[in-house]
Amino acid sequence: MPNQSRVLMQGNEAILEGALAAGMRFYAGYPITPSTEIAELAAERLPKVGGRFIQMEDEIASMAAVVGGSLAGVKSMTATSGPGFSLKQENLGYAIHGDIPCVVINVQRMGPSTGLPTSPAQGDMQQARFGSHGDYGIIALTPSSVSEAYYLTIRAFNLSEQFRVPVILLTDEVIGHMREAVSLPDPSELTVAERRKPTAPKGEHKPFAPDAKGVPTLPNFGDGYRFHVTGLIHAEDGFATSNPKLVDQAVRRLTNKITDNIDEIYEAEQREIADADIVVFSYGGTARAARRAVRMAREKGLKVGFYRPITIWPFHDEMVRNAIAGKKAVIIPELNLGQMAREVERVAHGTTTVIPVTKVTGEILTPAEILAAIEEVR
Amino acid sequence: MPNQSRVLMQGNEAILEGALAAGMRFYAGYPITPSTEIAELAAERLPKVGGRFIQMEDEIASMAAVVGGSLAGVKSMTATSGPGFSLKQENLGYAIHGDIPCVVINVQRMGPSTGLPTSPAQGDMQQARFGSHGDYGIIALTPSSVSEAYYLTIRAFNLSEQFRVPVILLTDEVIGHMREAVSLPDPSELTVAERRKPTAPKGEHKPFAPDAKGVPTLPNFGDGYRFHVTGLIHAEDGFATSNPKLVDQAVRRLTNKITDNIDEIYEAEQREIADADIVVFSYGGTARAARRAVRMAREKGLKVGFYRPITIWPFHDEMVRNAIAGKKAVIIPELNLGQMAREVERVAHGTTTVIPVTKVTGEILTPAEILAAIEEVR
Amino acid sequence: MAIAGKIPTRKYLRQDRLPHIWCPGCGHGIVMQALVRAIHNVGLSQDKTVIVSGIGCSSRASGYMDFDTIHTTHGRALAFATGIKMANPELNVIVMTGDGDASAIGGNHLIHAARRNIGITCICLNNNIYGMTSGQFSPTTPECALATTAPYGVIDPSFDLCKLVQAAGASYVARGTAMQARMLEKYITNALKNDGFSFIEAIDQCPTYFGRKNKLGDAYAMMKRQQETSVSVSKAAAMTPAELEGKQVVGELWNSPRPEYAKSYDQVIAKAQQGGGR
Amino acid sequence: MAIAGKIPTRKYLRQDRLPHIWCPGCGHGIVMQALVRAIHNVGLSQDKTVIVSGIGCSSRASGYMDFDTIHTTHGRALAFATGIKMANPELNVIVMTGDGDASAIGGNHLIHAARRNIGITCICLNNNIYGMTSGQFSPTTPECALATTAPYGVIDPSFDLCKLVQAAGASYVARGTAMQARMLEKYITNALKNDGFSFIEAIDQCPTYFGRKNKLGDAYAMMKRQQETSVSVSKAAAMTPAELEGKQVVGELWNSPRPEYAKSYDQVIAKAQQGGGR
Amino acid sequence: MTALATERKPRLFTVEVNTTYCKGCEICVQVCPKNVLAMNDRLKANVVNLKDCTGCLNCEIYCPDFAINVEEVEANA
Amino acid sequence: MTALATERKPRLFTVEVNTTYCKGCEICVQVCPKNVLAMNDRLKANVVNLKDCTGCLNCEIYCPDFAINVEEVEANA
Amino acid sequence: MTQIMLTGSGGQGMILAGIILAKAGILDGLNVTQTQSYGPEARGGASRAEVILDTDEIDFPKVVAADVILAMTQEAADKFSPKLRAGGTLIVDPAGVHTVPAVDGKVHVVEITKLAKEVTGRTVSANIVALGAMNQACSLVSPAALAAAVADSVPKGTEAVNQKALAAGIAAIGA
Amino acid sequence: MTQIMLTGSGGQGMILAGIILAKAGILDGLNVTQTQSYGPEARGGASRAEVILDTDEIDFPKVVAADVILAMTQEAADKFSPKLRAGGTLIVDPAGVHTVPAVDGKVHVVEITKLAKEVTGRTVSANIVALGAMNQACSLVSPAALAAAVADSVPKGTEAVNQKALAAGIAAIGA
Ligand SMILES: Cc1ncc(C[n+]2csc(CCOP(=O)(O)OP(=O)(O)O)c2C)c(N)n1
Ligand SMILES: Cc1ncc(C[n+]2csc(CCOP(=O)(O)OP(=O)(O)O)c2C)c(N)n1
Ligand code: SF4
Ligand code: SF4
Ligand code: SF4
Ligand code: SF4
Ligand code: SF4
Ligand code: SF4
Ligand SMILES: [Mg+2]
Ligand SMILES: [Mg+2]
Repeated sequence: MPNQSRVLMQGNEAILEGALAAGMRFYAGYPITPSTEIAELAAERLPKVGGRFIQMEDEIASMAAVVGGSLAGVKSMTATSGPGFSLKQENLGYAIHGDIPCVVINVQRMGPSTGLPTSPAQGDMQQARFGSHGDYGIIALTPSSVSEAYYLTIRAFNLSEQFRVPVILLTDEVIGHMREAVSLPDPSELTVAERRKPTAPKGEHKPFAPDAKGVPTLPNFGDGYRFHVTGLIHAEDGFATSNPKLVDQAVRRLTNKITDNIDEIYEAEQREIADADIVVFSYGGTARAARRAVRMAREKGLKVGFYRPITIWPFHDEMVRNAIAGKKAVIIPELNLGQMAREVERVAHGTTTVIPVTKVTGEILTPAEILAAIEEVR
Repeated sequence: MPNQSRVLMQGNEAILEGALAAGMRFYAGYPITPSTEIAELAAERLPKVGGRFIQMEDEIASMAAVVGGSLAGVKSMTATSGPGFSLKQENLGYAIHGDIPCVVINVQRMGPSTGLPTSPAQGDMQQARFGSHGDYGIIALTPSSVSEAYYLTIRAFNLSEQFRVPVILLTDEVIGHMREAVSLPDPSELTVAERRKPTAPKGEHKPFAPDAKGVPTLPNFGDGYRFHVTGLIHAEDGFATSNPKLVDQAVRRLTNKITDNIDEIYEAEQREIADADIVVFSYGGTARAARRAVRMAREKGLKVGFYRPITIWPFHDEMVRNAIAGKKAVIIPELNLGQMAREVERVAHGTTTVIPVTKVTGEILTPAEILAAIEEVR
Repeated sequence: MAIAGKIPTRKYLRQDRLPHIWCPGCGHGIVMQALVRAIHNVGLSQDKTVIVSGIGCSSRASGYMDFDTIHTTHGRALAFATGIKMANPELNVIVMTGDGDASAIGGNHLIHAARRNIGITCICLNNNIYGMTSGQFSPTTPECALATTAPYGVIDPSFDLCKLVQAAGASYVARGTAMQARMLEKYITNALKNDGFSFIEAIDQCPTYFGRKNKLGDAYAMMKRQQETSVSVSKAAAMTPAELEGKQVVGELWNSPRPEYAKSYDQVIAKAQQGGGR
Repeated sequence: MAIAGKIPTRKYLRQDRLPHIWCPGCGHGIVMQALVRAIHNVGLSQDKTVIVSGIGCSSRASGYMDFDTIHTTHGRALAFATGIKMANPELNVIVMTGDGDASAIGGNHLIHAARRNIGITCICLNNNIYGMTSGQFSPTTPECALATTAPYGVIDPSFDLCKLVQAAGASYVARGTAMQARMLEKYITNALKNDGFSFIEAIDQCPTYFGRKNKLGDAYAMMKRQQETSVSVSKAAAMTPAELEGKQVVGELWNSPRPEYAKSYDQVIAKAQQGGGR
Repeated sequence: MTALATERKPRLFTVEVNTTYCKGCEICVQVCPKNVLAMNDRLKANVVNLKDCTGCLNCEIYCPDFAINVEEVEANA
Repeated sequence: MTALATERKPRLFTVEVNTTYCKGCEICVQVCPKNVLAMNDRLKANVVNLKDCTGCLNCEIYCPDFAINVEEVEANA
Repeated sequence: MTQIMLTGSGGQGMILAGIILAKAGILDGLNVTQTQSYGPEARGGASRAEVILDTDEIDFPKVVAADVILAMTQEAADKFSPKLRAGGTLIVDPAGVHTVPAVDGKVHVVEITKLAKEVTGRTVSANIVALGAMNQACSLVSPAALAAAVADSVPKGTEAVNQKALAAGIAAIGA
Repeated sequence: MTQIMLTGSGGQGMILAGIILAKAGILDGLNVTQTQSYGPEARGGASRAEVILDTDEIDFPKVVAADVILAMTQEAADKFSPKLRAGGTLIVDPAGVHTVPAVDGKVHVVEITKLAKEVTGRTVSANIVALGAMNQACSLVSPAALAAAVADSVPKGTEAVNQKALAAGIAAIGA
């Protein structure tokens, strides 16, 4: 086709293409609707660029293999949906605890349990933050368009390498299966972050000694550093410790490396907040309907603003509070029973009324439904 | 020993004895520190009372077997800790979605990942609520003494049967491994709830039609009702549906049956809140240190109250808000990075200052540390 | 008038749930009917029999059968079934599973159920593909076949499930194909009679994904082909590995009763109640 | 002066991590040494070899060995190892696992790694017990033995891991005991030379839990006993199943090279780059 | 069968296709040894040659959709 | 070995026990064919009969704690 | 903004038709979204593709009030025709739709399947015939863009036959 | 409230001793808690049991300032003696503790292991000897309760020998 720069792509396809552009060369997965196209495309495209695809026996093994691939020095990813995301939690926690970069795509479908496999939902929002045991920090990004799915996947890999943390691309069936025009950039225009390698001589490298940002450097297995990785709480040398001070440092660092760098990690779209009485706070596929509703409201002369977190974890308490404090209400439409609304309520500190607009019928929220909620405020 | 009524028991032992007293007759588990004694005692005690114990191949299978056992009509349970709790999440979600009564013990150890297996922690508090994908309600109870571990385990079974929901006993290594005197009641003194059986004739029984409380009745497999259970979203007849109205009903009911009955489910210990300037809000093993700190503070003439949620999920927004609103501060000591503090902050609505006291060194919080936090308020 | 030997299969089905969701020509219906016929042969009570399935096209079978039925999570049917059998050993427990369900994500439960020899009859509807998710290869997809996740042909060696399950400890193991539905019925009948873990691999066809992708023709053509590549146990005994390449051995492959697990537990109860142990 | 044939094992250990945490007399140290000796025999580069382990006493081995090492989650070592090998096939990947780690929670990864014949050498330190968690029975605990979760004796039939792994597709399978440490070294050496999935079951002793609970005497007594109940492959061939009851067959049980999985994937890459597929 | 006869009487059968269940896979057509069945233009199985039916039950057993029911007609009905 | 001798010279060995590593399991004592080792009262292995050592390496190979190191003494050292 | 629904049953190529239309929209420099709805099962049943074409940024990617609906089956016609906006266009294939639902708008009855069979010998090109008819009736995208999008999307070797199908659809509506 | 620590190495039975003491406390009608600390590994290393006896409700179950510490090994003595409150009692077994740490309180050096060996022929009863000595030195529980608790806790058939060990411990401190 002549107009090469704009290509029709499905969300799942954009994710895979974004991953390839970010340098992903190892994919381990297990099929599950509605994420399966990502695996299928990985199987087709990876060997063409010299990468490798493996279909593992289950999601637990997929997550494990991704961690292994990453330690072997290859940017690695997996994709799944609800039930598979639940299964990955233990090894996802391992990756977090071991500061191991990787990207996990969750194309959300409706739960709980097997749920409605082909229906859109946003029900894994809190699970993305708290699904594994113990305390940790994590990054989760949420695209609202196919094009954004492409770019956020690249960003997911970049953040993952920069902060040595698994990054969740928490998308949904709406985005995953929608087709839109994506303007594919020239690879040279992309910013692709690479893993920071140690500079210390081999004998002296401390594999978990943080830099100023709290992030250690990471050699590849095979580079000759002969380091140790464990799921036990470990000191900077990588070996298990129960020294209370070192334990405290180790555990807090996992959260602090995210929260301390939140301004670098966090992204949100804000529209017409300044003069607004009401803010519609929405993310992912639902944000499309919300943005339309906001336009419709503005057309009706209502002063409504729009806040769309693109990074949903970490949650930027301060920025959100600034955006909503003193407003008449903040309306939070989402395809779940108010999971994002909990967070907004938490940071609102009573400075505004938090109105969840929830939908769990297996269908998406419509602009009309959101507009109705807007109009109901007073 | 003469004084039969008071027996020295370990927390894990009290849990198992409580379970037996509640009628638990099937245990499926996989060993993991610091919960293992529960399995070991189950293996020894169950056959003596005609019950059955099975050591499954892993935690996923254990959770599955417990659901199977429950459907076969036997009160069933499993016990685990962090990594195992993560693995159980998918099938726990299945049990929730299928309204299947069962009890899951999580004796928390320090995470994330393998963490510090023998150290106490309270890091799975949010996971207990949000660990599985999709939207649901759940009940989690947290004992602060060995004796309470006994009685709460019975209560866990009772609530589980009454509301047809898995109940999590979220305890910790402190309680699990501590020994205290437990006054064992005469079995006749105990309230033991039994599953509500259908009264409709076999052909007409709708296995997921809610009663006034939102809870369906449940025959045993083998009773002749020939009903169907599925992880797909299902109508009241138990069969998969994608009818938006029915889907909405089905999904909301899972949460509503908990939140609508919160006053029946919720328990908290409150001491000297009325005149207090400061409330110490604490749960589980940590509450022991907190209660001591509150006494010490009172001895010093400080007006400090004590709030201990025994039911930690559902979270009783209103009761907590009433207890803390207008206080100078609410102090929340916990062995994690502020997971309970998030909830309190959410419901505080800015009416008080929320002060988390977190500890993740692998050690428990001491009364002195909590007292110091109390004294620091102004 | 009923034909002599004709089995009233409809009685065992939830007819209000039909037509089922399976594609035209899908072999799962044929295997399900063979199971129903076997249940009738053995005379299992509909009220005392539980059908357990995992997730997959095949696993949807439970919803169509008029028993207590449970459609569990992907790969875990045998673990749920183990709980049912242990909690109430009086129940007849039958598991219906797919090749993906049983041998990919569920492989561990399969070998452990076999090892314990727990009283469950497990029927694996092996169509060599993940049907439900639209055609990815499974651990039983033949090498070189095409699948959506193997666009260049499968390089993964495929499991001989019967061999695996036998090595793990099952006491009854048989393999049949949809085209040999009457034999399948016989194997399942014998399996249901075995007090222990019985495994039946029922090779059937997914014309929609496996057939189409690999240009194998319509459902009947696929069935014929499966029959043609089948070799009976007795014939196979006289064949070399090279001759057996690309063929599957059908028939009763292993039948060696040993103590059923839930019954063995009765002895634990007896011992405990006599004050033994520790 | 080095004794002829003496292997400088210390070079392969992280001596600053010693003494290790294993109990007095625990067999894991003996097996670990056998592995180190085999690595030396084959001449694997310390910089290009990765040791992967799961969780368990046995799985603590990785921390003591001077290579790139990863102590993963319980049961998943082979899945992590598969990722490492696939992402960089140049690395030598060795998995150290326990009987619980490999065959209880990790059973599925074991059979799938074997099926794929991926280039990993897997050493299972089989002490017939969950040592780390203080003595629960494992899938390899012999029937009737006592364990903390089997106070009335184990009723679970135990796995023949070598048989299972062979049925699943491994290309090299051997069994040895700690008492036969030099043979074990030889098997591991051959396993490391096999380009594919190699499995070595190393039977060793947990005097602390398995030994004490079952009154088997001290470490050496346990080792002796394991040796005494061992039968070589050649001898076993002439024995009846009844005679083999309670014995384990030691030696090289299976050695049948076939294409290594990561190498097979090279052909996928070649095909894809030549524009094949779909 | 109510009538016992020493002489082989021709047996009669009914073959009923439930068109709500039938998905048109053609398996019944192909497994019928007597060409009793054929597909109609609505892609459903159709009985076209009932008289040749031997009551072998192939069509019923192999129909994946439980769409076929074969019964014997009483000889003296 | 530097010296080649046609006649069998008695070979000499050193057997060194690292007492920090030794956990007193007694395996070395039991696998030594020459009773070179014995346990001392601190429950550590001790060399009590070095002269009989044949350098068979059993003790080193079977010590689970990497506590033993056997070396040969140069004949002419 | 133009909102289009292509409805029929699984296997009739409605999704591919939607993709082709979306691609044509891109060639015309429009913003496009294409979505589809699944039933609870992946297999069988009704199939629906939706396409939105707009010169502006497209917020909501689903059809709220359809400008054009193509219905290949009765079930689809009955289920989706209420979504047609007043004055919109309903195109039905009489091979599947026996009773045309009453709508407040234009109705074209086009022998889509029959034409496909006639022109290409196979009914699988019906979706391409339909595209030609729809575009001719409603001028959704430029004819050149549509032809190019068809060429880009159909299996290699079937380009010519599909252009014939497209032309047949266009001709069925006439100028 | 009385806070007691029993410290030694794994296998010396400190936890069992703590349990016995706690049981005796119950027999005396006291409130009790008994806890223990593990190292990062389940095996080997130091072992510590803590017991609190109180007439009141016991909030915090861990020892903050010990009234009594029993130390069976040097490592334990060095590590835990700083926990002794001023005026508390430290009881050490010279078999394991070669250098008695300086404490602000009473110190009893009791040949616990030696006595156990002498009286029972086996060192495993050292923990019972220690209990006798501790209780005689500090009057933690009633002698009758302690004797009953020992009887209730030791393996069947070893009751007599353990009562001897207990008596030996008591005698070692004297009246
Ligand atoms: C945990 C989890 N992972 C993945 C899936 C997606 N999934 C559903 S069915 C299936 C494969 C089914 O294949 P098989 O068991 O062979 O059944 P078939 O559909 O071929 O009959 C998969 C991967 C799921 N539902 N749950
Ligand atoms: C998911 C999970 N479940 C359970 C455990 C607890 N656990 C740790 S090691 C182990 C058993 C180890 O047995 P084995 O592999 O035989 O090793 P050994 O200690 O005997 O050498 C168990 C059950 C865990 N760490 N993680
Ligand atoms: S996709 Fe395949 S397995 Fe599934 S119903 Fe269709 S034919 Fe059967
Ligand atoms: S518990 Fe057993 S396996 Fe673990 S270190 Fe001790 S002896 Fe070895
Ligand atoms: S076999 Fe059944 S579904 Fe197939 S065509 Fe015949 S009647 Fe119809
Ligand atoms: S019963 Fe036999 S002969 Fe009669 S229609 Fe069916 S297949 Fe044909
Ligand atoms: S074998 Fe090793 S650890 Fe055991 S006693 Fe001898 S030197 Fe010590
Ligand atoms: S080398 Fe052989 S002879 Fe010498 S001490 Fe060791 S075991 Fe004994
Ligand atoms: Mg299949
Ligand atoms: Mg073991």
